[in-house]
Amino acid sequence: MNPLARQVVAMLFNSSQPVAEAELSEALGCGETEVSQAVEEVEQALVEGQLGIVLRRVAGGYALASDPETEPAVRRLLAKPRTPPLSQAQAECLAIAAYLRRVSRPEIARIRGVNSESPMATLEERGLIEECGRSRFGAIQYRTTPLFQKLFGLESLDSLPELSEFEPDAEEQQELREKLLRAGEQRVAQ
Amino acid sequence: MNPLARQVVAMLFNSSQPVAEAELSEALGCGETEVSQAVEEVEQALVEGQLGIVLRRVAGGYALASDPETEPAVRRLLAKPRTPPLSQAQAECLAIAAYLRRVSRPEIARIRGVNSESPMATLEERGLIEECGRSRFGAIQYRTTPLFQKLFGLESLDSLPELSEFEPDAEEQQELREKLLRAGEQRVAQ
Amino acid sequence: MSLVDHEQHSPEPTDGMTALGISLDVFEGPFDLLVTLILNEDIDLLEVHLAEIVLTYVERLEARGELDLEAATEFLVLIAALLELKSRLMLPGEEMDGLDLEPQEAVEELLARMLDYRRYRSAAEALHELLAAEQGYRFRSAPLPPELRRVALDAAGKAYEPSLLADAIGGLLRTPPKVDTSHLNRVTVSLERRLAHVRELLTTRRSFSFDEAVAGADRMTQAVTLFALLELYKGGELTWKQSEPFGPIQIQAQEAAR
Repeated sequence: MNPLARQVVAMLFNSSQPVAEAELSEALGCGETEVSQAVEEVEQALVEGQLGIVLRRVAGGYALASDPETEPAVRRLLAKPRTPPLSQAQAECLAIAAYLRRVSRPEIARIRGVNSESPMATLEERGLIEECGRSRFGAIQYRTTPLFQKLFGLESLDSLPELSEFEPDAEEQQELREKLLRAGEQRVAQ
Repeated sequence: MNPLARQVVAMLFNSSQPVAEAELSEALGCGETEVSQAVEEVEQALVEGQLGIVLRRVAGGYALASDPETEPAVRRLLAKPRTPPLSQAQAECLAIAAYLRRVSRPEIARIRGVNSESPMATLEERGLIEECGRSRFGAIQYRTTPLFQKLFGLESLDSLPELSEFEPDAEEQQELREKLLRAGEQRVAQ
Repeated sequence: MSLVDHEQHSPEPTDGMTALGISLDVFEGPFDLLVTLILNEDIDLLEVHLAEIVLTYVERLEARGELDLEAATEFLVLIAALLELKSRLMLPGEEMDGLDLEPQEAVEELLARMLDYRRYRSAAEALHELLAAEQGYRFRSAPLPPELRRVALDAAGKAYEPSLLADAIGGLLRTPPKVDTSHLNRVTVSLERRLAHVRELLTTRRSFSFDEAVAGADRMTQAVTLFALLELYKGGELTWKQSEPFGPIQIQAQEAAR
């Protein structure tokens, strides 16, 4: 690998965020063409099945990552399969996503009456919810994941506990959604 | 690189701490001999001036680090030095803690002849020393941390140069002795 | 001499002996420098009043009301070293016999301490060099990729009770009861009770003064009583008059309205 490529590897190695080509070019003090060539050289050297590390082109630039084939070993060494107790906020967000099947952040905020960015981010990071397209208003929608079902011991979302205890009529998701939104608005109005 | 070596690279890449050979061996599910061979293969592939990343033996394990030749470019990208420098007082406290293995603040004060609360607090804050119980007189004892070994490139505390290497030479000692005696005589003469 | 260790890179000292603030302004630095300076007569230890340092320290300790054992020990170690040094310097050679220390021995002991410090000072220099040489090796510090921070799907087992979801959604479906704020501002005076009290007076006494109505009551009760009187005045149940500002208020039942 030539010196420019080595420097690219080192820069990506030390950066926890993807690095844009322009940033590489500025730090190296050379033109974009040379950087592109260097990146290409790195990409060829760090191809899957070669060194255990690969070059990824991601939004925002380039990043190094471990080769997917090594994941089981890395997981055995480092992954701490933690399932810490859910906070009230997390449980509420998760319940809304599970019972309504799909929900956007603004809807969750309206139902809960508070901004719910932080519990949603945690749930997403723990792999309990995931994005699933956009609503007709353009808001990102979320749904629960297969991992969620496993961690709650559910065969499907239909095996969620009945809500009859709380709301005998709310069988349909649409109806439930409206009730939740009404209750949320009343709470905020108080 | 063979699969075992690739997995070693990936594990070290993802680990924020140096990884001991036994840990590698356990995660890979193979014997120490095979791990040693794999590590050696990694070390040869990641020799300085090759890929921009090198293998380091530090703090009782292995870690990946960027090649020093790439440091100027990395520093331009990240805009900060790796470790802020130590003050003289901090370095002295750190040396005493490293050579004595465990030491209390009063002991350090006795050796340095000055109060050492402030440099010790800074070293602790920077994660270079940590508390390790109390002496039999009840004073809190401190020792250096694995981070200290990592940042100073030490495989273990035994890789520090022998303290006897820092023995002032005979001439210097004699000079000091004479100076002390002379001063004593001056006092007596007064 | 200053017992304060002036650290350029460290945060403000917050506790312990660094707060002692003795400033003799003649010395600041490590042990062998102190010894050397004293022996070279750059600082005259005989002019350094150690007793004053001790007194200042004890006073400070008293003012603080608590003993930081660690800092106290550090102080004792240092003051003891200074006392020892000073006593040796003050005693002429012949009188050293009393201390069972030959001048030669005293010199050797001081020398040993100086050499000890010098070894660590050199070791510190070596550490500086070591660190400088290592500056080029940067270690990666990035969080684990998300897929490694969560449980693998195949390895996942049941960890949570589904009922916690039902409870959460159930809670959201209910409009919570009105928030009870009584603990925030405990109202101990009730207007109704004061109204009843005034009406009672109106019935039994027909006429009474405000002071009588609030005899022995606190300010809050007085205010609420005034409010009750206003309420009854508005309803035509009473009339009242005050002949001069801040003078007594006389209350009279209003026959017609009753």
